Amino acid sequence: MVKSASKFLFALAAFGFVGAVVYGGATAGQGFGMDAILGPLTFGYKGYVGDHVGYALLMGLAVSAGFLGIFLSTLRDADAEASAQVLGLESVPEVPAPVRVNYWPVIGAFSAAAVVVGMAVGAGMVVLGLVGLTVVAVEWASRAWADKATGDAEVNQSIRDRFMRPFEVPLGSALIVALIVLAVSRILLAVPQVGSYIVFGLVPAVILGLGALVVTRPQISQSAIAAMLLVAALAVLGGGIAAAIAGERAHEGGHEAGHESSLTTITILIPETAD
Amino acid sequence: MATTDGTLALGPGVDAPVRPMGVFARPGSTPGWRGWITTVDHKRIGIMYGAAALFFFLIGGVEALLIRLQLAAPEGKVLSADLYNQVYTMHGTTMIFLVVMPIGASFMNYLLPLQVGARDVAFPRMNALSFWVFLAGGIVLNSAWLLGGGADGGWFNYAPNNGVMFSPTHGIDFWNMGLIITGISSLVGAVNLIVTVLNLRAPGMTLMRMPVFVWMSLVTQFMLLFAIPVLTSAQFLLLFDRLFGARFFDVSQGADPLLWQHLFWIFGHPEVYIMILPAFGLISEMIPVFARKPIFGYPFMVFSGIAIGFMGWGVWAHHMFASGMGPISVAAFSVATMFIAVPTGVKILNWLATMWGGKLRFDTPLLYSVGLVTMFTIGGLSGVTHAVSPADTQQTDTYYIVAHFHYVLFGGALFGFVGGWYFWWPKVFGYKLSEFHGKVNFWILMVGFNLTFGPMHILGLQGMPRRTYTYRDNYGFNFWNLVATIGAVIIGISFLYFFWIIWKSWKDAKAANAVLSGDPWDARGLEWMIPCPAPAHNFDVTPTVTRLDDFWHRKYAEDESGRLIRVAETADVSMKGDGTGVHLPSPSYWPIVLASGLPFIGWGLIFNLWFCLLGGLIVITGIYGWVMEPADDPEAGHGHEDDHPSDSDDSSAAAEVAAPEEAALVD
Amino acid sequence: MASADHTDHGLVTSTGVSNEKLGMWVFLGSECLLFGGLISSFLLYKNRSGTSSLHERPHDLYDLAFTSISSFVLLMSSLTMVLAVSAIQRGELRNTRVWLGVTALLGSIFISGQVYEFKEFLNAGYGFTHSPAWSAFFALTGFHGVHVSLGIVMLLSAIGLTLTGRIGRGQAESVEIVGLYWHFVDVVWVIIFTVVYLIK
Amino acid sequence: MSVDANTVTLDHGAGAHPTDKLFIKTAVLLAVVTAVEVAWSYLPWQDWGDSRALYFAEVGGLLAMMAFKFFVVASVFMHLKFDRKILTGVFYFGVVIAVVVYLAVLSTFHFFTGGGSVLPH
Amino acid sequence: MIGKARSPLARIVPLALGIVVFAAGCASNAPQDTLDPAGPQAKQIDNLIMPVFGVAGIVFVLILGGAVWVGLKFKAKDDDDFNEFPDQVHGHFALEIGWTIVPAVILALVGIFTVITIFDLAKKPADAITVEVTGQQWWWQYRYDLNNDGSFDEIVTANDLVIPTGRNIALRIRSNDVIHSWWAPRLAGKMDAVPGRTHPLTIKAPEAGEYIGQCAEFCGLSHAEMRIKVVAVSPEEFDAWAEAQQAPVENPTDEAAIEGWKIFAGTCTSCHTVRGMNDPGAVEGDAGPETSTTPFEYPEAKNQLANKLARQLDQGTGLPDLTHFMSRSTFAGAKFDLRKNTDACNALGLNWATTDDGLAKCLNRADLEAWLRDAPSMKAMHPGETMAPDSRGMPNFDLTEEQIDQLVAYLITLK
Ligand code: HEA
Ligand code: HEA
Ligand code: HEC
Ligand code: CUA
Ligand SMILES: [Cu+2]
Repeated sequence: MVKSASKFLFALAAFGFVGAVVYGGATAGQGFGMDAILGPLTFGYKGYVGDHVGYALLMGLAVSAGFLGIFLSTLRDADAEASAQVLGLESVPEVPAPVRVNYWPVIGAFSAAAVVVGMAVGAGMVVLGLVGLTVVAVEWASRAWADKATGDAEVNQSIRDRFMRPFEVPLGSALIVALIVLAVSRILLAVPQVGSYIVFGLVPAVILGLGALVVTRPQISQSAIAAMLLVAALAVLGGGIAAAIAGERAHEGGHEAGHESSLTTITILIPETAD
Repeated sequence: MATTDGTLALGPGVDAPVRPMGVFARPGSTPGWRGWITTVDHKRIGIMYGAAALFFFLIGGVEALLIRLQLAAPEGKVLSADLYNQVYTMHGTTMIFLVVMPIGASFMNYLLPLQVGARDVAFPRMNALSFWVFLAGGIVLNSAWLLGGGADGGWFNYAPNNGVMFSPTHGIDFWNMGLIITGISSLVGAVNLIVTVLNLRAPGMTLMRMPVFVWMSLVTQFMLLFAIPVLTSAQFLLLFDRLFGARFFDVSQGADPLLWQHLFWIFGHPEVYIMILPAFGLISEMIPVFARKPIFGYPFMVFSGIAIGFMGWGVWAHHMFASGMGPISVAAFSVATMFIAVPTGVKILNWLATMWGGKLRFDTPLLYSVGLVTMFTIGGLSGVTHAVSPADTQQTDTYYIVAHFHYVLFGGALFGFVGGWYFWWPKVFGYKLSEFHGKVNFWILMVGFNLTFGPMHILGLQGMPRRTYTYRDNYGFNFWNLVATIGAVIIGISFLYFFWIIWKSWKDAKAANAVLSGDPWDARGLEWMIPCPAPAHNFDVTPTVTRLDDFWHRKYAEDESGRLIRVAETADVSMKGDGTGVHLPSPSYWPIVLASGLPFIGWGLIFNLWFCLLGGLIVITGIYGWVMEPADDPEAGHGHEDDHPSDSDDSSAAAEVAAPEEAALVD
Repeated sequence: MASADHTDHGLVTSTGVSNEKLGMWVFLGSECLLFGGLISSFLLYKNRSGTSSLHERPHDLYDLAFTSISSFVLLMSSLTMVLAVSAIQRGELRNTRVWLGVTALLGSIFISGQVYEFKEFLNAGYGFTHSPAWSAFFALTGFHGVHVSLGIVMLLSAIGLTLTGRIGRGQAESVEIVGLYWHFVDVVWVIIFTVVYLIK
Repeated sequence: MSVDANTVTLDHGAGAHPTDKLFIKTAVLLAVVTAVEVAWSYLPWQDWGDSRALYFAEVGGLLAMMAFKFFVVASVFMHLKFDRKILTGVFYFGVVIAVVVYLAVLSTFHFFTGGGSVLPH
Repeated sequence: MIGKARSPLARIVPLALGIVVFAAGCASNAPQDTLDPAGPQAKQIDNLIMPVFGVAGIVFVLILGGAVWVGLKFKAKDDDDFNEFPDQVHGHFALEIGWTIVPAVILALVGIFTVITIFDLAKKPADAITVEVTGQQWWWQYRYDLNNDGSFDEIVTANDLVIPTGRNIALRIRSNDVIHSWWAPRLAGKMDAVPGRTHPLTIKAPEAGEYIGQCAEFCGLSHAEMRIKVVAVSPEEFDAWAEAQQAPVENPTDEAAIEGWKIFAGTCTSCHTVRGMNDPGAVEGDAGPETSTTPFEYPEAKNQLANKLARQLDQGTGLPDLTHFMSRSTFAGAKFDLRKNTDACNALGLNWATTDDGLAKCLNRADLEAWLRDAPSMKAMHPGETMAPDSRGMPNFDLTEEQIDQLVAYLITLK
């Protein structure tokens, strides 16, 4: 059953899709023709797609919104009215408005701002903004849907979790790893070689030490640990950004000339036994 | 903490709808095609493996017929050189990876839990996963035909001919991706079945009380477990070379093409035993039934199987006798190869000894079993002549080799499998295949088979190289090639006949509407203790095993004079199939979801990395959806709490093994 | 959360080991062959660094001091992993999370080091496509890196699951199994470190 | 790896549970061996001549330490020592096959006799 | 029920035996027959394998015969009572040990002779002529080092391998692209040509004659048409041939041939070599081509993959050297006859093209012209549309009939 929420999502999907095709075709620089349409339609298999990043993001929006839409409309029982029908109730059960705070609009606004600012500053920021917008769209939509599912906020939360956790947990974990790796490797690249040893040796030692500390001191509170993590995260990220801005260290005159056996090719002669 | 499976309240005083989690509930046992897609029942999965393999067999068979048509006469014009190369490559690849291996998997899936007395395999969802992943791999491999042409480098695809420089179309990429994916399937299956055999045996079933088929399957799965990653590593190197410009096989930068050959054959040779051992196991089950004697020398059968499994790792380079490894390596591998004939010979002779002195009832399964014993011996003997490496430099890459491996693969593996179909068909589908037609079919197949592949010995020794799309008029090749083509058509007809037999027997059985006993052959294994077709829950109570061929010994025992007499009616020692309260693992969507992501990753690597992203997302969803899936269908109303370990696969099957056990032994 | 142990389900297996654990070990046996293939490809190719004017071999460019530190880091992560396992076996969820987190962090540091090393080689002009030696080097260490990264994601997921209550003392074995994978990856590095880095 | 004890009720590792202390000690041991390994590789082997024996000492020493570390991690950290023997069986089965097979491959390339040049000429 | 006479194996045995018997007595006109060895190396292999075939034959008869016999002897009668059981034998230890050991002993014997033969065949031959054999898609090139001094003499041929009888020839087998396998069954077993490696193979032809073979490792599109012909001649004839091969070519005098020469220099030399060829441009309007002495400068042939690799691997060039084209009997990977395959023409031997008469009678002009007209239609190749760097094979140049005639007129001067 297609209700208003899914209608909205389908519209969003259509918008994303058309947007992707137009954008992909327009940036392909192929003029207007069959290729310009075929390319984006076939994911670039036949014909051309211009700017891949924007295209993929729009397509991603379309796919995820479409998926959510289908998902919503198959879930008749997620909808109070539908449930009522199924159960043969006279009146639609009351669905109280959600009570939780919703941060997504704020993040959405920031992302949108990033896109706008990015237009002026650089592609990296646009991408960041678009990623943010996509995440917001998906999260918000799923939450909006889940919040209306039943009257019980806790249950709603669990429904949302069942659906979103499979994405959030792995992608979130991957994101964390990627951020740490990027930041730390940037720091290593920026500091002088000896410094890299120090950083590389010290950071794990600190982590290990703090871990041991927390474990041996059960009195350290949850919030203290959180604060520690926050500080560490800020340090790593800050260091990473600073290092990225500073750029890589100058190359120390390259490596020593290396060995001189310029082996041109390796030809293997099979040994024959002597007579 | 919120429980994820709690009933959703619709508001005060409203009952929960029937499916509280909508599509996110774990599916219940659904009838129809949905039931098949979400099934985790090892029996259904076994059937699907078999059906898919038969389908691919038709494809591979049509490719074979094209080969034979092209070669029926000199200077054939049926296929171009280019197309011929694709057709024979895909023929070999399809037959090996999408026919023989999955038929083996089909038998193992169906029979292993039954023969060890288990409720299901150790990881039922992973079992479903390995089937769907296999199917995905087969689809990726064959999608090449629609997306620009098949692989054209031969089934072992030697470097550097498999590089983009020499094979610029995407055929080999499909081959590579397809086989990496089927490799994942084999690996998952291997882990699953090994754990099943090691861990889920019924009480009393010690290792040396396991049926020979279980043993051979265990050896096979261990070989797969260790062989597949070797192929995968080689294929990753190739993938990096072809798609990302690595230099693993770039000779101009110093690479050595023999690396590929070694890696391939380290996989490739164990692979040939992976293909034959399940068939060996099957006939070891069938021959005693029709000889009405126990298998001769059970421990020798077991240990020779294990020996083959071990020795199979030490002979791979016999495929490279002409590759210039140098005399020392050649000599070592030559001798090692010969000795693998010893354990194999033990098997052959023990089968004959089992028949010796027996009361042979030549039903179709026995015909096929004897067919295997004899035809495989022919192939094995030509194998030994290859092992004589100086002679192999004359034989290698000729039709003499083609003759060898069709004798062992078709005359060995496939004969065993077809016999197995006749034998276990009633257990699986509840009706017997026609005995009369089965026998006629056997003889047609036998004649066709020998007409096709027998002459290839001669052709090879006369110097006809394999993998050639054409040959010359005046080289003495014409006559035998024509004979081989005629033989191939006869094989084709015999398989059409086989399909007809299935249909006919089914119709007759439906018309007769009789209920088949659970033990139509008066057989020996535990699987015959339950009704035909096997009920979803396998055993009403988990049997307790006291010796090899336990079921047989419940029916028969020796009297004072040492003669075997019947001590119980079959029906009395069989299970009725009406067990209740047996809790089965719930079906699941996630295996097929996860598997469906893989082709996109494969195609994505070839065409456009964005597809990979899509495929990756599907896979991740699949994995985490799987992990977070409740262990049971909420409707099942099963009492125990659902906090199953989440990072690992379901232990449900294992848990459920704790079904009622037989209280007392029968005798 | 109920501390349901497997035995509460009456789980019985023929070997006395749970299916999951046996399965993981069987799988690790198979991984040996995968890494073996890559390691021997590297050994075969390690001196074949191409015909262009840039023909230094991987071991001409190693920064041994750096790699030694990274080996230590990974080794220590094995320790913290095993501490996490024994913590959860004792039912100390908080400590489990801490040790899992430390393990994940150490793993991430290791990967950062690898990225750094790769970047240094790239800066020196040696990439994945340079020559057989370099292809083999990147393929081997990269494969290992991917394994470590997957391990980290598994660790973080495990932390997440302890937070939502899906992993508790009763599921100690799940953590142990993740740990097996982690140690295996460590053990592979033990080999890579010696065979690839230390032996010239 | 034959396990004839049938249907054993599951327990978490036969034998006593290892303590954290053991793990820490093990880690220290491993760290020390790693340090020795690194130091070993920094020794001025070339200055001591280029005899075969020396070469074997250098490489052999490294390989021995590597094998030791492998074994210790597997036995202690991975609990093989405390767990059922079947686990040791399936794992080392793979290890042994891998080692044997790949060594054979390398020797067909004359890797150990000069072709791939691990040995000094 | 199936009748008695139709026991499982009654039909197979005669059939299979027939096959073996037939295989042993080789077919008459099979030029690649492995069971008709001529050279000592091939004979040694044959001597090794024949007894093994014998052993295999015996086992074959025993097992298949045994199976048939057991099947017949112990087949249940229609009126048998299946509740009457045969003896329930579970095994027989001594017997089983026996049939473990006996095959092992047999195989050990086979193994010993096999190993001896392996090392025997791998021996480095004394006093051999060294020939470098280079496989490429899809033809073979041969370079000679007559006196074994490690540097090649100016003898570069294709398709036909000319060797003296009674002398060991040490082949050095290499490849310029993918793996091929050099195989002349009546002389020796196969040896793979693996790029980047050099593999030895010794052959020796006791008698003059032609020994036919074929590339035996799948090497891509035209693997089926990568043929081999070993031409064994008496040592005297060989010496004369070798000397002639090292002589430089003469400039053509015939008018059509001069035109052909020009086309050749313009079109063909980007790939093919004619050693000693002069620059037709430098002699334009001069006294006559025969006085020209300006050596021709070859454009760099970088458009073919084989050439690129050949240069990198420092081995024979990647395209057929046409200097003494007319001394060959085949062309295009020995797919086509250059000298007509008639008894009379074959009798002319290596020198068939040295006389006008021989040329007129024996030149397979039709195929040669067809080759120049459209080579890719004559043999499956990847010439590459724009002579791309990975092209392999000879393209179609859209030559006119006149140009083709002129080219042939030139080619026949390359004696
Ligand atoms: C089911 C698959 C299977 C099986 C079981 C075998 C079994 C054997 N194979 Fe085969 N083989 C293949 C499938 C198989 N092979 C394939 C597909 C290829 C080609 C790959 C390709 O190139 O595409 C191949 C190729 C192949 C080659 C390489 C040929 C070449 O390319 O040059 C060799 C060389 O030694 C060989 C040998 C053997 C041997 C010695 C056995 C032994 O195991 C056989 C043992 C059995 C017997 C010997 C019979 C019974 C024994 C007795 C009755 C005892 C008494 C016997 C004696 C005393 C001799 N095989
Ligand atoms: C299990 C494996 C298996 C099986 C069953 C077969 C079955 C057959 N093979 Fe197979 N073959 C291989 C494995 C197998 N092959 C391998 C590994 C190679 C090497 C590839 C390589 O070199 O890379 C090979 C190569 C190969 C070649 C050599 C090609 C070459 O080197 O150039 C030939 C040539 O005759 C051949 C023929 C056949 C034939 C006629 C059958 C027949 O038995 C097929 C019979 C099946 C059918 C006929 C289909 C079923 C029936 C129908 C579809 C009904 C319709 C039919 C009619 C109307 C008649 N095969
Ligand atoms: C792009 C490269 C190229 C050019 C240009 C070229 N050829 Fe060829 N030619 C080849 C190749 C490659 C072969 C070998 C084909 C094979 O046998 O597979 C060949 C074979 C031949 C042969 C047979 C040689 C032998 O001994 O087998 C002749 C004759 C020949 N070419 C003549 C010519 C003539 C005349 C021209 C000019 C019109 C020409 N070729 C131009 C690439 C070329
Ligand atoms: Cu060259 Cu086949
Ligand atoms: Cu083999």
